[in-house]
Amino acid sequence: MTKYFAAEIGDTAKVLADDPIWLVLIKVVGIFAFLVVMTLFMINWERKVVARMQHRPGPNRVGPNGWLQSLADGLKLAFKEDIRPVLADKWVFFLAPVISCIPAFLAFSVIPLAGEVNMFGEQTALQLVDLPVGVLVVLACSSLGVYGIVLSGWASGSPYPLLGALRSAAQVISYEIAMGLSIVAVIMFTGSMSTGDIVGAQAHTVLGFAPAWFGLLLFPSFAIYVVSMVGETNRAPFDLPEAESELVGGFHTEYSSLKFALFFLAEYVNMVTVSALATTLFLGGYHAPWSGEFMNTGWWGLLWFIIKTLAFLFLFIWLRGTLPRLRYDQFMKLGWKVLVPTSLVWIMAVAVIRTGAIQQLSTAQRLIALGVVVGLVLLVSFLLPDKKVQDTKGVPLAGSGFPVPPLDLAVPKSAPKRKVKVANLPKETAAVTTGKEAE
Amino acid sequence: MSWVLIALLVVPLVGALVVAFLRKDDKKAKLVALAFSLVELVLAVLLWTAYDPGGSRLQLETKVDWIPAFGVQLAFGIDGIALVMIAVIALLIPLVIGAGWTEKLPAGRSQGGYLALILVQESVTVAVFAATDVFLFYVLFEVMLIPMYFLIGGYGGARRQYAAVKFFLYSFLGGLIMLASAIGAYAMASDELGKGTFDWATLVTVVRDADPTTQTWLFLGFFLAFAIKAPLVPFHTWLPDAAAEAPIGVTVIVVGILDKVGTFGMLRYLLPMFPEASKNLAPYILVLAVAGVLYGSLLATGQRDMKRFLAYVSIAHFGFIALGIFAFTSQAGVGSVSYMLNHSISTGMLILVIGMVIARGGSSQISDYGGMSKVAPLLAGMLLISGLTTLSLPGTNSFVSEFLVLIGSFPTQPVATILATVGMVLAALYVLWLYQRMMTGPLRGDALVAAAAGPGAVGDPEKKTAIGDLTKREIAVLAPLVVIVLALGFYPQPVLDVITPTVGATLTEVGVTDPVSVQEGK
Amino acid sequence: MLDPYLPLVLMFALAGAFALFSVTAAPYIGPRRYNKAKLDAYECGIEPSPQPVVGGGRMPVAYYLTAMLFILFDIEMVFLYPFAVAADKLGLFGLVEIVLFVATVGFAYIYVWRRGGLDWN
Amino acid sequence: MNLLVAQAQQIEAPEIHYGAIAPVLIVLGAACISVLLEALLPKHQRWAVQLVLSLLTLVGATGALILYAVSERPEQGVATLAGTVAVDSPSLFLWATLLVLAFGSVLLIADRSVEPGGAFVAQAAIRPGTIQDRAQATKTGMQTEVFPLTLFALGGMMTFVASNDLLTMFIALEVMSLPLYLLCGLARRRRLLSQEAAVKYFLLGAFASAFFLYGVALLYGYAGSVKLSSIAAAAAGTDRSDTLLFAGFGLLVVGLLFKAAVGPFHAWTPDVYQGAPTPVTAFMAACTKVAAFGGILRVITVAFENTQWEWRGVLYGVAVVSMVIGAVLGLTQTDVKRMIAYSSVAHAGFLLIGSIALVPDGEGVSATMFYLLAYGFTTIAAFGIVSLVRNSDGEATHLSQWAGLAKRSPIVAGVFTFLLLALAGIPLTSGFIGKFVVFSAAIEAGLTPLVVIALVASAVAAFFYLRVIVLMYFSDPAPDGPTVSVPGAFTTIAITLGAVVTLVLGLWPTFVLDWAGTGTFLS
Amino acid sequence: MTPTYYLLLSALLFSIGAVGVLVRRNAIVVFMCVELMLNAVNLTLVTFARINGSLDGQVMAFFVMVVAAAEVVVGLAIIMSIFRTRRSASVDDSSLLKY
Repeated sequence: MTKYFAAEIGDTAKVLADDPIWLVLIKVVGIFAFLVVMTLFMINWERKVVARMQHRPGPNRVGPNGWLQSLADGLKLAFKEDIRPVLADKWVFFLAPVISCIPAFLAFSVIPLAGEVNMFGEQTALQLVDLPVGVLVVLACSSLGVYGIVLSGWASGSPYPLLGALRSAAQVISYEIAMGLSIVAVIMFTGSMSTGDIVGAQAHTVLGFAPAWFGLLLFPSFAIYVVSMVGETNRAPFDLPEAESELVGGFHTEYSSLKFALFFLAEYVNMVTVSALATTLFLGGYHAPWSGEFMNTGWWGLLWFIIKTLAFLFLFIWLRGTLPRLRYDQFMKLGWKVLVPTSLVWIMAVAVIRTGAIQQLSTAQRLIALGVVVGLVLLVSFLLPDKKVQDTKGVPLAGSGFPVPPLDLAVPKSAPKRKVKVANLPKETAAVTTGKEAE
Repeated sequence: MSWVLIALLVVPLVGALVVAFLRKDDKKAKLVALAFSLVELVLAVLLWTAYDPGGSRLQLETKVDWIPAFGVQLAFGIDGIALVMIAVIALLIPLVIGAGWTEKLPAGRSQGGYLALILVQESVTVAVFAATDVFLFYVLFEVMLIPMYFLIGGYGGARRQYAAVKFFLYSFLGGLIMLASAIGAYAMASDELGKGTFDWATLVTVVRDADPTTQTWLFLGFFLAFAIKAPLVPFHTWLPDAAAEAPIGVTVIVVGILDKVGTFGMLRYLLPMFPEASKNLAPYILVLAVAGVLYGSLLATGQRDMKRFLAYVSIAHFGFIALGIFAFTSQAGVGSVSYMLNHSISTGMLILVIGMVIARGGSSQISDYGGMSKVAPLLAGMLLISGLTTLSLPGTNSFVSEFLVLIGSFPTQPVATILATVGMVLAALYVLWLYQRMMTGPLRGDALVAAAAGPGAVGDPEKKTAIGDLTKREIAVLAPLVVIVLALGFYPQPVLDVITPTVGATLTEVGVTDPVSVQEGK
Repeated sequence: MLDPYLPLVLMFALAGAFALFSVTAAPYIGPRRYNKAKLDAYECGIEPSPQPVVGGGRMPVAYYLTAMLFILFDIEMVFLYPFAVAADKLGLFGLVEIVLFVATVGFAYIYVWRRGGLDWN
Repeated sequence: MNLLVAQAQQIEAPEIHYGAIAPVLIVLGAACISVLLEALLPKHQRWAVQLVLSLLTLVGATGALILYAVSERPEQGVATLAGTVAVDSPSLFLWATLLVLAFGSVLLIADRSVEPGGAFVAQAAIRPGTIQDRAQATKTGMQTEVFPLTLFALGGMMTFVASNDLLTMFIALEVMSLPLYLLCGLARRRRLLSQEAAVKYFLLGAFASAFFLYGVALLYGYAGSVKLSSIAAAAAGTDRSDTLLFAGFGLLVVGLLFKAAVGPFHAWTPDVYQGAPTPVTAFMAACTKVAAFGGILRVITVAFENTQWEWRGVLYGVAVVSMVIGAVLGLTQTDVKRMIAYSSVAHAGFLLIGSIALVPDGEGVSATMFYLLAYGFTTIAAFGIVSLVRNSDGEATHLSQWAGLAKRSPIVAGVFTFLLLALAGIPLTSGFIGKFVVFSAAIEAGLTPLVVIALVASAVAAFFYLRVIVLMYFSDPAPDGPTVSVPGAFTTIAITLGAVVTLVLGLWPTFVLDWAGTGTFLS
Repeated sequence: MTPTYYLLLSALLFSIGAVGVLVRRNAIVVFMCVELMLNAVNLTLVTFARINGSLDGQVMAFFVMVVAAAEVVVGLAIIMSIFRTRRSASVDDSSLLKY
């Protein structure tokens, strides 16, 4: 292992490499605590900010100025009845909250909270690990989190959770594409996927005053990331999986007590994580907005980091307070037809520009390369007007026969599955046997 | 003069093409087919005159490259044996066409198709005898099956499908095994000469010196094909079915001509190419040959169906031929070859006559006939003549051959010869018994009784008019055969002159010297 | 020198222990007053529509379509990341390759778009 | 990842011989364009445009191939794309074969005269048996995606036969298989059967590619590289564990044999041949076989020639099993498509004989390639004929329905008879020459007993071909038997092409034989 | 940790997948078993990459992932189509095609 990575190990990773085990343990517990506290804080903050936006006081009873409200809610949840529906799949129902919770915490491990600090006499960085594939860890964890959602809906044995889980899964994976693509440009500039290296690459300033944050340099990527991070975390205005008005509670309809609390926790931890990742990737991480030593070393980094992260978290709240929920088709359209193609074109453009800059290409070569990209853009923009071609000759694909709740609320006497069998099978058998007889 | 040989191949094909377009008009088709077959006969006569008995081993050769990658040529040429066989084909085909003039084909079949297939068969069969390239020989050997397959399967009797497939598969399998041997020989040649070839003359020189084991295996490959074709006894079961189900004209071709490819192959390929193996394995083959003679004769005696009877008679005769070939004396060899010719003529005649009988009585069961000489004396006479030549009565053509085989084989294979002689006795038995049952005694069979009772006696006018003595057409068909039977019976020399040098050359290639010096031709 | 992945394992263990503890403890901490209505699937109070034993049977095809699209684009990303890391060193060759690659995926994307694979109704 | 960066510094742009790989590039490029067209054209124009594009592509690729072959081709062939693709004489021969066979297949696929609207369903997404399905049965549209799918499959096949390392081979294998899986499920008639065939083909195909891949992995472990030449070089040294080598070889070969429908790995063949739309069956039977055996030949010759004494016995046995299964089970079939499927299993056995006949001067290779070419044309024409015999339910494939066909349609029966004779290996057909060259190569390689078994197997196999001929000619037609459609121009061309090539190669095989024998694999 | 263990593990996984394909009847489960086999191969490839000290194996694993994904897409499409028709994904129910 040593030999393997020694040559390429990043600065932060080098610092972290000689952490003693007790320090690692402290960091693990610290990060865990940080995330839980952030969750409790976020819930309260969210309620207060939204209340302020709606000209009402918000929670103000429990604790000083109502700031312990979420802790009280959490404790209350623990003493609520734990229900498992009879139709649920026992073990999957049981494990789904766990599956959803673990990756949420895990993803945060690679986020750099601050640069080099001295903890209890050990020189270390305020970051749990700095892996060469750090960004991938975050993406992987967010993908794994989807399993918790899908399995919870599937295992509940109930229609609303199932639909909620499907929507949620579809949503998360759709926006994960956009999110993943938006990161590519950053990696291209850094030449590394280590979060430490990425933050390091944003440490200087450009043009004398502006911080070299990728959020400015690669603004389209940044914008796409921000949009998709909201979609990825199922937050308003993209909170379709939990849309109370449509799906009751979405995938966690059947969950109660601490299991429900775990989903809640996972959601807020995920919010914190994506915000922190946004900070890391696009806003220079723990660096102050200026270069130099002043307020820019050691524990100061933590301050900048938290400020930036909170800014993103505020954005989440702000969005929730101001924007109405999208329709599902609008939402998917935004993801697949706007974010993904824009990302692809942008990445290609970045690749061309960067390669041009590095290779010192001749003008002709640059023009050709640019031409290719422009051609691609044109192709996409010309060929893709979302003109719905009405296939008049086609056959309508309706009447799927899937188990959706009946419109007239009449409860069918027998199971739809059996009914279908009785109604359709003879016909099919007939079709089959005629085929058979013909042979 | 080598164009004659090529013309012999091409003319029937052209004829077949023309006839195939005359499917609508049966009459015209028959006339055209007959015309082409007569042209073929004329060409065969020309070929005979062009052949020089004292000349080289292969004559009138034509060679064109076909697949140079494998040294395969379109190579044709004849020796005495091939000449005789080609001649007999050319002779029999017009007779077959003539004999089948009024034959009824199965519903929905036209004379045009039938005759076209017969002409194709004629061309391919001539080519098989004329091929001097082993690959080409194999190709034709297999291609020969296709028209015959359709002739049996399309125009035959009730179980024609079974018979056709059985015939095809037997021969095809044999051919494939032969192909393996041929490839083996080819591989040997390409080792020896640096470049592979299938040229017969070249292969002979290469393969004859192969080590005994290889030679034995290669020999067995070829032998199996020929043994199936000729039919030797354990491989014969396709023949009775094919003969019984095929229409009469086709039976003539199968029994009279196709089978000869087997014995021809033994002489042309087995002996010169694998002399050592031939000699080593000869005792076993002789066992098969004698078994064939006895088995064929016995079963012929017991047959109730005339066509199956013919098949078993042929099996017996092929036993004789094989005996002559593997006795390794020039007398026996010459006898065998002339037997091949005479068997074609005499059995061909017998089949044609029986065909005429069946055409009248509508049945091929012997028991359906009796006392026929009263109604059709001429027909009865013809049956007697053809029967007598089949049993090799002195004075008929077969006698010369059979006699030569027996006296030629005796010095080397006395036991086999004596056993085979039993076959002669049985032949007399079954032929005469057949004649007796059908032609003499009281009238039997509805049709015959009706015919004897005079016109209008029985309700079925069609059958009644059919019964009668030979028509002029039938006489015209049989007359040449009678002439040939008698002519060759008394003066076989022209044929023997042609055969003897080739047989001698073959035996020289085997490296056998005669125990008794009977070099008639030289 | 610790294995760089060890902290991750520790984090996993902590989070896992916490989550497992929560789900295991939940039934014991809270009250247990079950009745049939509580244990039925929740459908806003009406009697639940019968469901297959586990998992709600089949899902609308559109979701499968989305899943397939996701897989394809995810795989595209799998290739874009190594390229991005090595983009500077790969130079022009890498650029041409990646443009071709994206173009190929783009064709499929256009196809799916035009065929309504991205529409949600 | 960082290690990748380290290695990336050594990466240099590989040299690409565009001339050499132009045919593949044309086919794959056209496939992409075809997808675009599918996206952008209105429905009523698609069929015509796609067809023209596909045919132009095939012609263009063939043109590029000829141009390269006659002008700049080096004697030994070139390895291009960083040595992953070898363009040598066998590659060129197999490419040409694939292109021409694909031409015939595309014509069959495009045909809309025999079945109104073509053999493909208008919208595969509609469930069989529903109202919509009944409605679409009367429509004449077809799923024009079959054209790009065919082109992709063809591109995969072409890459497969030329791939010089196992990873490329694996990718090519999938590129050629995945479209085929889909194509199998698109039949217009008997859609359940067709879908079932697709599922079976897919599951077993994926299973087999997993085996192939595991073999690749083990060989990678053995040789440290998946280049065929490296494996050969590694096998030449003796210090490594042979377990990996032979386990890898075995698994690899299982995957390949599956694709080639050989011997005990043929389980999918009859089902898929029967269930798939007939034009696709033709395409599969002809082109997949060419591709799979092209791959087998290259792998065996380039990577495993040195170790042939270790594995030869196994493949020997496989060939025997394949021939026996094909010949014997073929006897019991009552469906003409299944029958041809079993015949293809038997033929796969014959081809395997040629593949393992490693004669020093490469005759086994050229013989097998010739056989592939001959077999491909015959099969395409045969399936073309099968698609013509129809009743109201679609194709009448049950043998009893073929009774007396010669009376209804003597020409169709005649051509089919000829093709069956070619499959049986009767002289004057290409099938015979193919068998001949393969068997001579095998005998020279010392496989005489195998050849004898093969000959017996071909005799047995001949029986079931004959049975069809017997049925067509000598049986009385069933009263409500099928009719023989008058084929449109496309099917006619395809059948004629197949039949004429079968005849011409039976009479004058020299040109193709010479061409097949011009060179050996680049190693 | 000896790489051999990884090889053994991957062989085991591969075998489990192979047996699963042979004994399971649900098309989707069979399909998942195939995916398991592919992933076992990936493990083998990566292990050998480690043993051989070259990156080829890892790159190959990438390609295998791509192929597996493509297979998933195609396979799901096919299985879905028959699944919707027959309301069952059992391979045994697909029995129109028999000897």
